[in-house]
Amino acid sequence: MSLILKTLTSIQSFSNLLKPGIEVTTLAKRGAKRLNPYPKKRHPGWLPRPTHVLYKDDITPENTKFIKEVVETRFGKPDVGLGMQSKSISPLRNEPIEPQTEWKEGMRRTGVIAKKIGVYPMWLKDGTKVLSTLLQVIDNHVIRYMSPEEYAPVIQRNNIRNRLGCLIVGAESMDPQLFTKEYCGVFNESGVLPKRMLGRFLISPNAALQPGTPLYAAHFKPGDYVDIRGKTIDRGFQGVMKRWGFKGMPASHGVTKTHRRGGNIGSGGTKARVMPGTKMPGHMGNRWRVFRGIRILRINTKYNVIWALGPHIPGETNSLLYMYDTVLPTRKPSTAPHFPTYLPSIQENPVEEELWAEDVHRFDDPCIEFIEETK
Amino acid sequence: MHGALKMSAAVGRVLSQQMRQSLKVLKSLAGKKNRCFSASVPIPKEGSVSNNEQKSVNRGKSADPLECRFMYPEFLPDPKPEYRNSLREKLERADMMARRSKIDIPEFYVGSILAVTVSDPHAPGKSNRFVGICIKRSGCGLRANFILRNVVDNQGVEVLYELYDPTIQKIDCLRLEKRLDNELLYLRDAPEEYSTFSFDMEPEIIPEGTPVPVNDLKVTLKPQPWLEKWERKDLKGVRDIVVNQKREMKAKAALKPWEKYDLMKIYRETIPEEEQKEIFAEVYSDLHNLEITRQKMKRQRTFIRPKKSG
Amino acid sequence: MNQANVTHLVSKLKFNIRPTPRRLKNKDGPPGRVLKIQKTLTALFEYERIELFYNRADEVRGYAERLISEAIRRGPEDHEMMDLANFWIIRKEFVHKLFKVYVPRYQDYSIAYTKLHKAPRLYPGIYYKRAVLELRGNPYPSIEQRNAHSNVLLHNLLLSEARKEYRMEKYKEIAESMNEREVTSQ
Amino acid sequence: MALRNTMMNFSSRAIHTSAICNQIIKLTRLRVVDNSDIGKQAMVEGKPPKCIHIYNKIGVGYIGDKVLVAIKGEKKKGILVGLKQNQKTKVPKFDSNNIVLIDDSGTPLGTRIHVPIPHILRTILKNKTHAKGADYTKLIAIATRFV
Repeated sequence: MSLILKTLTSIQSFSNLLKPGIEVTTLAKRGAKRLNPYPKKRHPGWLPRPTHVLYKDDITPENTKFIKEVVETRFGKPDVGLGMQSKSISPLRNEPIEPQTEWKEGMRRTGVIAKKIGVYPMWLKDGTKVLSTLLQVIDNHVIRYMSPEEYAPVIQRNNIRNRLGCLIVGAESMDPQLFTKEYCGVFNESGVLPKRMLGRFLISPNAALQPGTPLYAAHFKPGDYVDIRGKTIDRGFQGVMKRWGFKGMPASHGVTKTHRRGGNIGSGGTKARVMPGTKMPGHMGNRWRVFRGIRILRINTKYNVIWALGPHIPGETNSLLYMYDTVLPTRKPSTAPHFPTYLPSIQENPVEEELWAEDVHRFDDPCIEFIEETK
Repeated sequence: MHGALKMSAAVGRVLSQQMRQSLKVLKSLAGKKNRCFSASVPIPKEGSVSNNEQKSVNRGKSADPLECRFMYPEFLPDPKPEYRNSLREKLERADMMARRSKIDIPEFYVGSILAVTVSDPHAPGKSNRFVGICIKRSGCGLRANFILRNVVDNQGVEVLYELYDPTIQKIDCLRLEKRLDNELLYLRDAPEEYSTFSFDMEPEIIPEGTPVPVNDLKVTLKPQPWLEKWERKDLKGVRDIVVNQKREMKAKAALKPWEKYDLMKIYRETIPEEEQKEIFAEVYSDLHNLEITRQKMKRQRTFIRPKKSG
Repeated sequence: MNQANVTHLVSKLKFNIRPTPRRLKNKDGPPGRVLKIQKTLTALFEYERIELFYNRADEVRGYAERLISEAIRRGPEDHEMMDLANFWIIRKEFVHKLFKVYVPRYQDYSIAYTKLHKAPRLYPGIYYKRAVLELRGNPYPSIEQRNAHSNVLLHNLLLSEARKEYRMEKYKEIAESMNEREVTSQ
Repeated sequence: MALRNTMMNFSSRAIHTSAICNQIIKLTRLRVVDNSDIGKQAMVEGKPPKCIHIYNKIGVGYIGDKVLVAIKGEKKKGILVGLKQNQKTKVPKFDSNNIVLIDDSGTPLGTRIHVPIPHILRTILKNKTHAKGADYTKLIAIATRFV
């Protein structure tokens, strides 16, 4: 018996040798079985806590004025609020790097952080009405770049060696007094004001950018497809009808007290338990969701606004979202995008103020007319 | 009578103020004949109209940009704070002005009679014209829309149009007037003659600078059943609504007399004066220029016409 | 809602309001809510500073501000305004106070007419948040006590020293640049 | 007024006062708008046809859909040519639910339609017509007016 076992193990080890390269140990995927997994509350190890408890400092008015003056001389005047990029040039910022390589298919470039500012209709050239969501690329700067060797995420995908670097992008400049000293230290390298929101984008090392580089809406082109990741609207504890779209039960015909309930959740017998993933009442919304393959209809380069097709981008109005090139294989761009990003200093011709996709009707175009078919 | 109306409109510009007055009377007489109401319907007298005029806004340009809110209510954003964003509102207004520079969207109110020409891929000539009374105006920004109602071949027809839809080729205001209510949805339950308008109606011209006339016509509803509980709506344009005792009691129970005093409810429904000033200061000059060009065009049109007929 | 109401024209309130009204739970429903607000509003106009539960204070604050701003806009001659004041203020004498005292007081205000302070919760007691609602410019001593010796606090001392240093450096820079200019011009 | 109220009370007992369902489902009363004999008679007698089946998979009739109606004890097919329910923009909405009676091959029973027909019906009926099946476009030919 033991002999058989020994031979078996030797065969196994032999077959292991035949396997190509890397040893794969499978880790249980957390939350994979859940339909609606809880949001991960893991704080990145390298990122200090941003906010502290605000208490009354009793700072004299002269000193408050002095602090404001110092911040302004160092970072420039605060934004007007209409999404203009702050014109301040940080003393630490280096010259933007020239693109070292041409774009090739399969290369990944950075994304941007955008603010959802509303929804309104647009018309296509064939007369159909579509709803578009307005996304404002709000004061985006590159904060830090981590090379593939340096970048070690908390959850590693199996044991495959990481080939992608990580670029940290920040959005919406804030008053440094609102943050902790440690958090403000994160922005020393890039020399920009502390940002309200930071985002992590995995990029190919060729697409790396110098810290302090601003990102604009012209990073994308109209007609491109993007993925948008945002936190959905928090709807609180909801029943099955609202949360999962159940039908409910009749209003009358002898039904009592079970008009909006889910009904049966499983049978007894051999498996007398509730099956995992059963749709039941619970907390709805406030989850990170990715919406893939959204088309860009129009871009305004003055106010850095992107019009994306569809009204159903996750999140409330005035919430921040991540936008990056789509991962859907059929919707990837065939022509070169702005690589590694749109840099006005490098670009020969500055882009126009309004960029439109081909099939979108511009508001200052003449009325749409249909031509009669001639047989 | 049509000829007289045309002539009076054409010559009216050049004539003296006195002559104008007399012509106005003549025109109002002509207008009465044109109306499609049956003889039993009382037509508002000249005096009653002028009483109401004092409240209404002066036509064309007004000294105060704030008065624009009656003429262009769609420029005010949705007051719901969850949906508001100053940049989006600004961009939306810019798009609205871009569209307005391409198509002449006239001043109109609920109760005005409009003719809308749209490019329609289904129609044989690829364009379609509909005439009707505006019974509702809603939506803000680029979503602004209005409903036209007419009775064609004894069949009530209603069409919903979007104001900024690029397939709309032309919007004509055939008769500019206001009614007593903000919504005329009760015309669905009124006799047909109140919403019957001829498709080849001539546009009526109101002299510049006069306020928009308010038509204080009161309709009588058809007997029940109705589409809505009209007795609860506090309608000014409907003559004595009579319902049975039970419905009367229920209507009384559903009354909310405190709502007109609810200051915060009103505040949450409106855009404050300061914000309105900002909004209209941005678009006022453009709107004003468009208004002037439209009036010029109108004048040219009216001068050309007699030559054609002659 | 979708379209703004154009029949009314209102002044902007100088503080952030809640997007939705509170129901102010009571057995009479919406009329009961109105009665609650009427009572509190009258008390506020009488005493100028009241202590109550936070929810009710925050709700009444909007009504008080709106009533004063309407009174400033329309004046006592307006019938609708008088009707409005009589509806919200239960006791007649405070209608007079509104037009004779508050309207002149708040005529030129560019800030909110009222102030809402969070107050400590009573212990032991009901677990509701409490607040103090007051009309600005009232005769009572201020609730917020300023630290009279704030300039001798350590961080303020350090900051003022840094400020002086910063100013000195600036002056030096200016002086140097002036000197350079003189040198170049000579 | 009191007398009128009592009269109203008395009369309102006989008629139903609930809002009319705007959707076309089974047992919805429809209005025949062509001049076919059976349709005219039914409308004159005050016995409008009842919808007893809708030839689509939802069971709710929309503009241009074929329905089966019970009219004067007979089963006839009809096309919905105008609806009461709210329509998309630029598509007219009518004050009554109108049908035109047709036979199995799509030929209308009448020779004239005496109410306006929406333009969009041209496209809808064209798309529904198959080379070998029923030809619905004949209906367009007998219409007198379009909106």
